[in-house]
Amino acid sequence: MNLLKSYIFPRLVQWVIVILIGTTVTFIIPRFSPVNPVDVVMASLASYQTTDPQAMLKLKESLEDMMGLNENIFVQYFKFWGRLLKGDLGPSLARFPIPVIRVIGNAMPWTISLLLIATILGWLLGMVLGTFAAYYSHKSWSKILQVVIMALYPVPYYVMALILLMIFAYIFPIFPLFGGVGIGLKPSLSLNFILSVIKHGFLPAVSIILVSIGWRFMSQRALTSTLLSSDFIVYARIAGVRNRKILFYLFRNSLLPQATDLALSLGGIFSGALITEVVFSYPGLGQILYSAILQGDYNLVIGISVFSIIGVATGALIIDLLYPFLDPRIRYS
Amino acid sequence: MKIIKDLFKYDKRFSVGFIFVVLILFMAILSFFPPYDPTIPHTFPRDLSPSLKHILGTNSLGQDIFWILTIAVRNSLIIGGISAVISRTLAILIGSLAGYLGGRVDRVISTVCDSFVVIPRLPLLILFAFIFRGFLNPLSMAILLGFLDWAWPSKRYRSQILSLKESEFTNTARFSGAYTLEIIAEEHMPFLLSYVVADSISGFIWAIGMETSLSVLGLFDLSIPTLGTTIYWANYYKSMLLGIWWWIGSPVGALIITVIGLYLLSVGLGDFLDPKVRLQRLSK
Amino acid sequence: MRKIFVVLSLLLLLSLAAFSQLPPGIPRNETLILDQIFRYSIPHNFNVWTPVGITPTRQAFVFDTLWYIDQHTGEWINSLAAEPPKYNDDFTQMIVKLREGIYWSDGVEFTADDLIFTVEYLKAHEGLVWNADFNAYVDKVEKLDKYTVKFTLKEPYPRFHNLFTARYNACYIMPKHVWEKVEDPGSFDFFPPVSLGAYVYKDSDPSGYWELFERREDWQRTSVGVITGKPGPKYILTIFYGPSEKKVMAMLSNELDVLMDLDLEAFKALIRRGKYVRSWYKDFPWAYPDEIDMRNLSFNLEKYPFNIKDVRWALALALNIIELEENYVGGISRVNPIPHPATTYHMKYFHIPLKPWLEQLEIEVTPGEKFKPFDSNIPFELAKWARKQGYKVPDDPDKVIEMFGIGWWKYAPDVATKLLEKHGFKKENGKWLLPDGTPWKFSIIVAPDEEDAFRQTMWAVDQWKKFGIDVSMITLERNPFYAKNQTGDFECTTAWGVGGSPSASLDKWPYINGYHSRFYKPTGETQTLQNIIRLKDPEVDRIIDEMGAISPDDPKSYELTKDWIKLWTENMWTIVLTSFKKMITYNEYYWTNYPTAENPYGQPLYWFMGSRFVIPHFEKTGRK
Amino acid sequence: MSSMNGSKLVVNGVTKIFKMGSGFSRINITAVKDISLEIDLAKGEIFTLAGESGSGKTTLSRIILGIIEPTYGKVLYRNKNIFAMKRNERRQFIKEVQVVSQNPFEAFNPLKKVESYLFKTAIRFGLARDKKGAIPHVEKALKAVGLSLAEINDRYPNELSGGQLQRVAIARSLITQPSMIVADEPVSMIDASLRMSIINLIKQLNEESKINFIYITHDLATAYYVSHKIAIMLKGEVVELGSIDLLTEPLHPYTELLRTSIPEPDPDKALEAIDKELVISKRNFDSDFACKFADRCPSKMKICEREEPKNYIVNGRIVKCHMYSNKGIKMTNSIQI
Amino acid sequence: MPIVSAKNLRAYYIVDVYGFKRTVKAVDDISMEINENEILGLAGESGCGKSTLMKVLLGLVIAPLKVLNGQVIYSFNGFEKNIFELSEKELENLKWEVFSYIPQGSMNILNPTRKIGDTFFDFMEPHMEKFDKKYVREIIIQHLGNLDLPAEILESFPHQLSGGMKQRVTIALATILKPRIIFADEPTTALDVVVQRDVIQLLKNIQKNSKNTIVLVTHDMAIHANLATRIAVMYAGKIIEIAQTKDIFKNPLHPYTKYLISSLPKIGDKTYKKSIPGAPPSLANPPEGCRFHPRCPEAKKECSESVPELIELETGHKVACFRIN
Repeated sequence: MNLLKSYIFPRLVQWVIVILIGTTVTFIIPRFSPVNPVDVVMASLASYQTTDPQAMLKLKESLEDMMGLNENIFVQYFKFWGRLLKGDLGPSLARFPIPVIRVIGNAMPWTISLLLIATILGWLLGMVLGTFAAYYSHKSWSKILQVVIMALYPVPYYVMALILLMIFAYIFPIFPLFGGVGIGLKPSLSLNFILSVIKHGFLPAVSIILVSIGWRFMSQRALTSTLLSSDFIVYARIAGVRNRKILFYLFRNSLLPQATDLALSLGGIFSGALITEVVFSYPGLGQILYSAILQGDYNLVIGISVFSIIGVATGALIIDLLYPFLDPRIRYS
Repeated sequence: MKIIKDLFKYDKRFSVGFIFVVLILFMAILSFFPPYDPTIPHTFPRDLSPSLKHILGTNSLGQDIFWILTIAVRNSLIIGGISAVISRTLAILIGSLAGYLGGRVDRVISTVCDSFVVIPRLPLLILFAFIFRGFLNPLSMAILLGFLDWAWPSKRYRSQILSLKESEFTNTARFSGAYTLEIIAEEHMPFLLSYVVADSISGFIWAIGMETSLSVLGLFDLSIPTLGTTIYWANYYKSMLLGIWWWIGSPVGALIITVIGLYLLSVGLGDFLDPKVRLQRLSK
Repeated sequence: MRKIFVVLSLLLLLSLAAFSQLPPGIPRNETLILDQIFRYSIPHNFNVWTPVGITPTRQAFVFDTLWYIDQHTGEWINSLAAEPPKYNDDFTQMIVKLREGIYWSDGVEFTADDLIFTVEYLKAHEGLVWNADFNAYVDKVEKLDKYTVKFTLKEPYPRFHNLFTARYNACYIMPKHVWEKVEDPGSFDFFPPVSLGAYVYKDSDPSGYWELFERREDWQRTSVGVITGKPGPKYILTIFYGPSEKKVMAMLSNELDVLMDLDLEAFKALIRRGKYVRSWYKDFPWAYPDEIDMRNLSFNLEKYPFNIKDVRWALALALNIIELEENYVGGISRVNPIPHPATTYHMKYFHIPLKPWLEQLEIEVTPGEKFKPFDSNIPFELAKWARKQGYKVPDDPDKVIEMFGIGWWKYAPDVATKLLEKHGFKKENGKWLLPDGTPWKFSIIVAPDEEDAFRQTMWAVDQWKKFGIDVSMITLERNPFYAKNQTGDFECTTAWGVGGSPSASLDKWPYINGYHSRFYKPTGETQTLQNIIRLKDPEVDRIIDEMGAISPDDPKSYELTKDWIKLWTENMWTIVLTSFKKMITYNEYYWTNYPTAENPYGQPLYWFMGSRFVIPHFEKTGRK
Repeated sequence: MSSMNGSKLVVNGVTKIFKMGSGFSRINITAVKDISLEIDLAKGEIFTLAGESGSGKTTLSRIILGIIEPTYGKVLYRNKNIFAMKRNERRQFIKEVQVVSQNPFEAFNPLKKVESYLFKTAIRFGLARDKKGAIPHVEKALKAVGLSLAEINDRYPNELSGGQLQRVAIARSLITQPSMIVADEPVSMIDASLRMSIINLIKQLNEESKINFIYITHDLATAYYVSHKIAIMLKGEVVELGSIDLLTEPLHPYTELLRTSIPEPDPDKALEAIDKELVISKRNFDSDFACKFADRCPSKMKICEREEPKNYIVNGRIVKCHMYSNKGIKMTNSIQI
Repeated sequence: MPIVSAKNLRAYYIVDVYGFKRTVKAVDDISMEINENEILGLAGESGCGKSTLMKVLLGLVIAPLKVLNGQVIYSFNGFEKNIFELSEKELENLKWEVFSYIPQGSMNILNPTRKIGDTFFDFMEPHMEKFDKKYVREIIIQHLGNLDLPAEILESFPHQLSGGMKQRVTIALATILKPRIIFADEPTTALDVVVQRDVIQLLKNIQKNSKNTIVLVTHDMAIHANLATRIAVMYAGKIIEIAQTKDIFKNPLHPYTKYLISSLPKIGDKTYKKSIPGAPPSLANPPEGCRFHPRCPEAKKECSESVPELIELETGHKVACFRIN
């Protein structure tokens, strides 16, 4: 009861406030965009060169009307919240009148599954390797590992992804060139489908892991080095506790700060996916977000950002609420 | 100077980082003394592989890659440097404001910080880049990046300052009649220094990385050579597909050298400026 | 931990063994794989009547309209209509006779009712495409019999049939029996579509990366079947592979049969490496040269100093077109001095006939000093350069002109200097100063994904810089680029279509009527159509008005078009640079008999509606 | 009354509740509960706050110093609420009430030379204009603690021993000629051989300059040696308060426990075995009993669980224990000894 | 037969930070013997090298600490070896089974994220041939019972225990394998007096029951008085006096020891306690000769010139002082 009142409830309040501010900011900023979504639609129509100039102007007006872009920004803002609370993010402007929810819903599972898995795997791998590298810092493999990971860390994502593709999809055609699953395969629990999903997701996941591992590795290495001089580790080592146990101690005790970091880096799931999805033609949200920005499709940009904000804030919330399980010191006090 | 010499002598990481950074800085300085305007296309035959005449070869535009790269490195360093200065200044200001004032101010600032941490930055950046497209140059890019990268570090500065605020010597200073500002400047800053240095360099690296991402997406002013736009052009002319590895390889290599150099430098400097280590050196 | 790893890698290996691009039951050698150009943002939406619903590629497979013009041959094709439109004398009525025996894919017969329904439905629903057009022109649409429809127009309009005449697209006909039940056309997705083409939708990626079509059993009951008499590939699969590197990789692995367009480098790499890969020409200059458009540098005529004709001429004469061709587009498109695309078809009617006029054209450099700017030697210079590169170039002057265009403006910086000095510009330390003494600076906006426009702009920037003007390039994504064009927020732009790129017909009116002062909008206001350069000229209005009043088939219309070209050229309203080309590539591993320079039976542009009559000609190679 | 209070430091019903945790997630901890004390500055006394770690003695000292603002209650210094002081009043307060902190190694910024604190104190409180002018003040203060400027000049904290540093710390607090110095465990981090010299220094300063000390410690032996009055604290409360001699004959069972637990440096006087009940609370968490000592009190009564004991005056001390409900005089409000 | 004997031990901290070199002579030529069935107190103020000496005796030599000279010989049951010459495996075997260690600052030596029971398992596992959890658990519970600790704590996390409990657990952890020697480094520092009293009692009982050896390092003479059977007093890296506890307190010979004992305050005693003049020397730069001579009121000329040997005066009472000798 006390935990609920003093810990969970205030966290929930904070969660709400963070989402409120974050969402408001993302509502306002896209409106400074130089691109008017109606003009985008009109421009694409203009390139078809069949419609009469007068007819075009008429169409433009009726589109603006239908999208509600003629209204005062405050009215738009309040309407936005009204709709959001009902779970409606409005229509996509560039794909008018398809609801944003539907656009996001289509792509979301892909992004979430690929990036969540890749991010978490990258995080885990970074942590495990970082812990090992710090614990065995005098070993030569540890030094080589460090150099390799550090050299990979700054490689621009696009370049890394393309190199992977060229090697593993073209020179050695092991992995497919595009897509999230084989052509014609319908979502099911069949082995075939699952294998196809894994196969298609493999290179994108590897590229994300390769890029994200660097930072995690380095921070975990630093964290572990500090932990190594902490009393309880030193004591356990003096007592001859087995290496794997010590490694586990190190891992377990760095979990807390790293988990917080992970929660906040979950935001990258939506935005970090962008280049991956472009290069691998992966069916996720990132590319949709990018084109939405270019098309001035505020509703979609806001929609994805709101999802991202809620996702990250919730991720942070969950991790905060999980703290008691990660850190026994909180659980019982 | 002696410090650098000492560091160089006793810290292998620092010396490697230092050599890398000096190399990069040297390139950046060289950019002011090109033998010809390297941005003019068709000065040389196209797609020459590296040779003594063209250290890094020429690209499909008939430019010497090395001299283009010197400008690119310079601009990227400008972007990273200015952005880091802006973001860390903001972060220190905001973080210390929250830390020192405490109470309600702290709560408000912290919540705002949290909110900004949660907002996805890359889309925001793409959007801004998009809005300010015509006005983008290394300086404005640096400012933009700087203003997007304060939330995280300011949270960290806040917690650092909170713990410093609790330290005994803060009390001593207060009872020696020092005002808060004096305490911050004289007592706390020396302690924050190593952290600020390491953190600024990580901000530097972030900014360079972001610039690269944006440029690779083609959202920066493509006529300004930066590491990112150089990669963009190499990509645009399909250097990988055509096997002109020296074109795509040069900016990527420069990026790796810059980032690793800066990182090692930050680790070395951070350790060196660490109060514990400084104490050792202060002893007689 | 270790066990899990072993199991995982085993699974992975297993999955690799089972790897194949196509679903079971779809044989690769029965399937034509086309480059999908982009990822469909709304995959399951075949409602092409909304402004956001139109998507290229698939339009030729399941939709149909009344008439077509093959853009390569200029051939008129009666598709759903049995014959060309019949107007009354004052162009207030148009009668359409429809083909008999055409059926929708669900077995319902196509009749006059469908056409009438389409027009009336679109007229009634605001926000749909063609709604405004039909409301503007159509008074009444009546059924004369099951296969005949009469349109009564609100005012005389000799080009009303253009709405149903497709090059790229046109008003698609709706199946009445489906659409009459639709209440809200905006949110109806028409999925799966009832097809009027030779194919039906079979499957697609919910994420929009690919779409699979299957040939109709009753393909003979479609306009395509009737006209070509050929079945064509059993399946058509369109795939969006992503960045061009990947498209190249896919085609090199024979996983892609036709690729829409590439940048020069990727194109060259592909042609060089792919054993079965070719383009329109087997050899230099490879690419399809007859895409009907042109590349130009256009000025906002309301901005100083671009409102001065001599300044525009000076800028044109300060450009060296030979360098442009060689260095920036590899010599593979035609140079073009006039505001009309230099396609094989149009060159015959406009460029060649106008060449003597161009050669005689004079501009006044200083009072009394005349200068003939046209240089007809340029194609031969280019041929010389191409031979030096090792390309095969014919010796026949006509063939050289066919390959490189009729010629362009002389590179005459001295004349340009005089023209500028005439207006008080000064050159100091190699830099041009405006008459008020400030340095002359301006910028060109360009979208980098418009490959050749982008590269030409880079070149122009360099050339003008060399000439002493501080020119810079602002790269923009397409959408802000369009936005700037529409509001006139530019000094110089690379927008296409300026000056009017027609269809494969001699009638230019539909493409230039936007320049009429009726539609003029000052800089700052959105100008949705053609006149982004803010042209306002009584002579322009006269030509447009005169053309509009007569039938497009009227020979006078042809003469007026030439007047338009001359007027534009003399005034140098835009600097037209080159014609347009498409680096379309074919892979002949599974399919052959693509339209090529040796066998130019139709347009190769499969993403145009007209490709419906071309694809059935593709033949299996029998390879597995 | 006011004239009497004019020379007093009065702690009036002070309670401090800490909110722990960051952001919005907070836990309340009562560090100090309803404490009232009075120190007559004119007397020149050493007042000991004694208690085990976590008893709230340091928190209380920080409240008295004005570093921590109490949740309830107030602290009056010469009749002025120290938390409602104007800027210059506050400065005057700092000048008169100085501090010597527990760990001399942490009391000085390790990256700064120690003498700078001395000079700056002199300059900032207006005793001197510049460093040169401050030299006599610094010399005088250092002399009082048995050091000279030459010994510490140009030295960083880690170049001095703990004893020297603590002397410097005391010297620094002496520069402003304070009426009171709050010394928080000033010798706990000092080497055995130097400990007594610091204690003796405090004693000497008190006797010679009539400087009041609040001496915070868990070491009852040194407290007995040096101070005049003592308050025994337990979990934020004062359970026994009075003259230092109460240590020889404690009234409160907790004081008794403390006293018997102090090992004597005499191999013949070994400690008696202790009942482990006294050490280890049966509960993991804080006792829910009304009396904070009830969970391990050998003389626990039923009432101790339910009712918080009142303060009783017994033999001139204040004892907070139900055992004295009949023997002592019940206290109502403020303390008068 | 001493169980541990140190001979001419010299262990220095050699620090090199960015070219700044420093040598701290923490253990400077120490020879001593530790007997079975005794509690040996190592007394001295902080920085005198007593903790370092203990670490060296444990074979716990981690850079920057270096043993320059000397041996530490363990001898029991026919085993007689220099700890610095043991293989890693042999050393691992000695740990916890032969000697164990209770470190300073025991508040943080238990893994905060691990249950006490698991920590016990982790510590015991390397020393069990067959690790049967159930069986081991019984051993642990029995052991805890001997130390008056409830079995429930095995399910607790360290932060759930009070400081006193934690210290008891640490002691239990160090004694679980019934080692012959327990090295305890300031086991009572930072504990409240009541808890301290309890820990003293506990250590005493452990020693009494298992007749093993405890080496107790603390600066608090009162604790030595209560616990140790023999005391070695260290000053500036050297042992200056070593004797039975009673002898040290009743008859301290070295001036430093004298000061140390006489300056201790007691409740009920308000007489003036003199403190030792001056400050302890820095081990990086100790004075020549007898290291106490700059503070010694009785120093003679030779004190500043040569180093006094540790000489046995009475049985078991050794002292290093020229004045005595």
